[in-house]
Amino acid sequence: MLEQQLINALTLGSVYALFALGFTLVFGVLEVINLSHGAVFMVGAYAAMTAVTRFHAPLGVGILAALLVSGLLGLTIDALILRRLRARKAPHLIPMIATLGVTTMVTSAAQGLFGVEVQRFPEAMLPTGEFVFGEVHLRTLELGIVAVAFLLMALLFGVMRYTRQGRALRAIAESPKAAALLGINVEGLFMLTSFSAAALGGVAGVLIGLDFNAVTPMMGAPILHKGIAVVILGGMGDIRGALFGGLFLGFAEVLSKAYLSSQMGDAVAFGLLFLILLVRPVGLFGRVLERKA
Amino acid sequence: MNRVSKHFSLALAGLLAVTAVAGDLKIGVAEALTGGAAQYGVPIRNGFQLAADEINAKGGVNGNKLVLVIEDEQGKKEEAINVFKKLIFQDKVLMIFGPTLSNSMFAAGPVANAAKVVAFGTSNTANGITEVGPYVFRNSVMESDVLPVTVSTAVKHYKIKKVAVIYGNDDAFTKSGYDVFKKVLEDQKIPVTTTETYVKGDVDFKAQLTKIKATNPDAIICSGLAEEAANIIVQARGLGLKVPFIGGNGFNSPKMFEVSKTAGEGTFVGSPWANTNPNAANQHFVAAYKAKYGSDPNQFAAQAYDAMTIAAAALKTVKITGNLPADRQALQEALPKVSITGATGPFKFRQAAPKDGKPSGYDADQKPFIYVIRDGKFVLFTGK
Amino acid sequence: MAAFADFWATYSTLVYSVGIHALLALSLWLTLSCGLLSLANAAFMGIGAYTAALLTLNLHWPFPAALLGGAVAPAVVALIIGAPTLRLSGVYLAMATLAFGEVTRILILNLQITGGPEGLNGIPLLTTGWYIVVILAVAGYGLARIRRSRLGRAFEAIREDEVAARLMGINVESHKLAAFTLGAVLAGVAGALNAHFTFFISPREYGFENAVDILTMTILGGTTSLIGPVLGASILTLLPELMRFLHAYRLAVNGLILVVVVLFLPTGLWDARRFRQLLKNRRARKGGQP
Amino acid sequence: MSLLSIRGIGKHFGGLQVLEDVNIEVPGGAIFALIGPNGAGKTTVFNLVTGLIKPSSGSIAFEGRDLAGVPPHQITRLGIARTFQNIRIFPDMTLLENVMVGRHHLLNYGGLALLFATPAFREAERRSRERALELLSWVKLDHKADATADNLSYGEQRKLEFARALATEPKLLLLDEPVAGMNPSEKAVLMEEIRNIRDRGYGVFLIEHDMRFVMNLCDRVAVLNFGRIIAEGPPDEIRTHPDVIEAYLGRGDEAEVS
Repeated sequence: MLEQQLINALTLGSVYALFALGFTLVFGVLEVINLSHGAVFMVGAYAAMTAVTRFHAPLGVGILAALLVSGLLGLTIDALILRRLRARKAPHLIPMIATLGVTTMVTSAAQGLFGVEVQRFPEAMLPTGEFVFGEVHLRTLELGIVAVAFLLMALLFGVMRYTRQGRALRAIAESPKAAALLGINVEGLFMLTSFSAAALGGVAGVLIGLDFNAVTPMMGAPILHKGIAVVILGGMGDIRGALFGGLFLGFAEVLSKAYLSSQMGDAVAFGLLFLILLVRPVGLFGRVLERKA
Repeated sequence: MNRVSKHFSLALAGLLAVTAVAGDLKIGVAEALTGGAAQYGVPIRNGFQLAADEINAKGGVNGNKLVLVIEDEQGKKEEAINVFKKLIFQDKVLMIFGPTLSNSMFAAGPVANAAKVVAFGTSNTANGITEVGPYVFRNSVMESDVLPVTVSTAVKHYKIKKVAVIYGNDDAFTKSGYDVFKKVLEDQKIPVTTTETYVKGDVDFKAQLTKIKATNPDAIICSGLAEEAANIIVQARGLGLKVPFIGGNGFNSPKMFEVSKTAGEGTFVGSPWANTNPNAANQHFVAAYKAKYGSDPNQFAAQAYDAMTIAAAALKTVKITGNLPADRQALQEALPKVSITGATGPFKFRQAAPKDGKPSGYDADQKPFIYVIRDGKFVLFTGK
Repeated sequence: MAAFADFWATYSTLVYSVGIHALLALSLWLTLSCGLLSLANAAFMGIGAYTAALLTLNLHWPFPAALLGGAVAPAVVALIIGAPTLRLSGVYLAMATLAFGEVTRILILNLQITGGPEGLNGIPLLTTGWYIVVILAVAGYGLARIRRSRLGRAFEAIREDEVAARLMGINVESHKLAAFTLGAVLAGVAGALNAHFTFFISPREYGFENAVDILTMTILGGTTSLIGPVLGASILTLLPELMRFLHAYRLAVNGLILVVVVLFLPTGLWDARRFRQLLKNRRARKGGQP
Repeated sequence: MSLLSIRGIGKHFGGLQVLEDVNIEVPGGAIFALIGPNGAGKTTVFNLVTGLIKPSSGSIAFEGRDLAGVPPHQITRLGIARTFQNIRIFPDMTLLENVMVGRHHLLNYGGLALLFATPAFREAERRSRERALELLSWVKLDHKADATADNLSYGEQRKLEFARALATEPKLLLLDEPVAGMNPSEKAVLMEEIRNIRDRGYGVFLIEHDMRFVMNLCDRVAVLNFGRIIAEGPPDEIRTHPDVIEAYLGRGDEAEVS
């Protein structure tokens, strides 16, 4: 049983990490707790769904559609709302509330457009393969999610570390003002970040929608809560942290369900979050800044 | 009065005449049409609408048309109370259908009961709903009527020695289903290997199922809604867990097959309704619903459809006087006498046992059937 | 008079809800006035609601005593969790209180005495308009008094500069704990009142969404005075009722209004300072004319 | 006995040694200055005295009382007040409120008195307001008492911070670069005010870069360089102290010393 549970934890953790990636990227660069990330995630799933069911596109095109549609949504949110709030240096709380308003709007619009019932991808599109090692079962789709999560993480990490844009982004994360003085196009990179983070969220939406084959207007809410926990655990704005935090939460949740009680799954997740914050106020992998008074 | 305002009032009178002819029977419908519970509320509303349209097309009730006043209660208790009050005091309806969730009925039911207006739930299965008072009715079948026979039938058929249980523990509907299962298993002395839970919005059940698999049960009892149940079954099969499922009321939706396809083969479900139930009223309902809304109905829609038929049957025996309190009272007295055969088969009411000496409302008194899933369909179980 | 009776019969619950939400918004206003961004107030509301409901349901306590219970229980919890939690600042405090709220909700969900997901039903109808009016008035008066005292000045000083406040001789920790706990008391009373006119409570009413709702009301109304939170609560409670004709899209309008206010009225709808400024400008203009 | 004694204080942040074996005796009723190049650790001394950070070694005593483990707000209540190098007023509060915050611990009415606005409460608040206005008029800001502090000019903000610190009724006033950003006439006024404060019996302990200002004003001066005290004495002595000249010459700041 343990082997299977470890596999379960790995897949669940990858799902969390995948979602948390874009979320943490936005926090790291824009310093915004973007509560619309769950809605963006849902929009991605619907974009792919519409592409494959209405326009009979292949799944690959569906994922591309998700990437573009969510990315553009992220860009729009940034251009219409977040940029203005940045311009007037609104405190953290304000963009958080604004993105909450966006979530309500987008979710409600999705309910109006697509209805409230669960929608499914056509059966024929789903990869059905499965690996069986003794008692341990692993579906191709799950393997895909794990692979994609790690791949994207590696890609993002590489971009941040080895490209000019990545270095600029890290500079911005340190200090937007200093970055602007260094001649970095801060606004342009903010837009790039908003687009990429939302696109990542959209892709996560499709993959998770495919894995559990259920797409609903409300699908963003529960994962958003977990996403928040992951990002805090991993340290806000830290890309490796998203992976560690996601896996950590996945393992904590699965193992507590397996060896304690399934009633306690979420209680363990949030209880852990609470305790970790008390011990390490910036999350497990967050940078500790000793501020002088 | 000058001419303009005279014209205006004439026009207003004309408008009123169109919307509310004397003799119209105003029925309130309070269901969750937005928010998370809308996935149940919308099919329910459709069921009411379909039945009312059919009844009106045939000339209404004693020549009076049914007029539905439909309000969204968002699946929130305060909203349910607000909507109930609006329907009772402002729209002056004869009776109210809804609300969608048991929780909301616990909040809004007392309002209707105090105002002496019938609150007729079609999807509230929680224990104690009808203890609110004599004006609270429901035609949703109580799990306690269905599950004992479902479990004993499945146990006999599969020669089950021990079972594992999984249920949604943050939802009144699935939790009360679980409570009944638990009692039935105790009564029938069937050992439980492990009891697992999940919460609304969960999509990954593998941790629980892996644990269940390790305890090696002969069957899995699941109290969940079709959306989650289907994924639970698929994921169980994905983990190589091949034992049959026994489901509660929530399984009873064609949605089961959209995801689970053939994975749910052999699942036992006890219910008064299935889309494949061959009785004429049901086949008509299933076809008409599909024609009107373009999707298959579920049990929620079927019960709403029947509820409207029940109300119409009661109204047929009531002489509408135009005195609202008297008419509402008459309707309350007429409802318990109704006996019809609808999409869910033969139906009549049964008064719930009184609580603390106070009179209770009315539960459904229906004979459940046992269905088994075969070839991706609900098939009436006949012992083979 | 008959028209009023009809109106009251239909909308009394709505009016009650406005009062409850105003109380909740004020509870958060108090916490925010000390610079603490807390998402725990929904959980405190739940603790108050369950405590009071259990006291009237099982022990048949008189309502005022149950209300007191609904105030004391969250205060005790706030004191216990406050000491370690309030060391955190900004979003981290928000997240820790969010986690606390979720744990509380899950605990309520899994306890026997709380009725689990099926909640508590058959709670007697004990809340009357007078209770809400009086408690809201007392709360408003109390907060107004606090604002004009050393306590209120200390809260504001802490919000604006914690270190400077400390060096003004203010015990920052104990003041934060006081603001957090008093906020919990108000939220608990709001919960207790709410439970006794809705007949029913369940864990899902005290989750993340509700915490955010409370926050939204407060911020929308504005935190520069006591009027702001009350105004925000009233608008967000009444708006969905007024928007009924929009059907499926009415929540979308709700969201839109939120975004628009945040974008164009940074200090919320009610900003005493802005009004004073407007008044001054107008007076100056008038005075300038011969 | 000196008012404040700092004995053998050391402080390191991580591996970085900021202060090493610092000994300072600040007398009462005098103006004492701590000078030194940027980054010498002067503000760290203030942070240690006010309890914002804990020393790695050594001890600090105020009026003979050891301050180890005493939280900052208690230290204020014992009679040490401070201003900041980068002004820290409460921008959204009015000037009057800013100063009244300083009187926080001197108002000791209880919760009930507060709720019912008892005569005792009113009297305490009234006295506090009067004293605050008096302090504001002293720094010539009383005409703006009801304006919010964020409307003030830089110099006015410094003066407000000054009044606010005095509102705590300190025995020792710590001033962190009080004349930074001020023009010569403003400096002259402030110098006069600081002397006034001393003459009323307060001790003043200040950090400053402006040598002319320090040499003209102070009774005693200590010089901190690379975390160590290199000289201590009356201004005339310090002006000619070879180590001090070395320290400043080494940094090319000779103009300031002379």
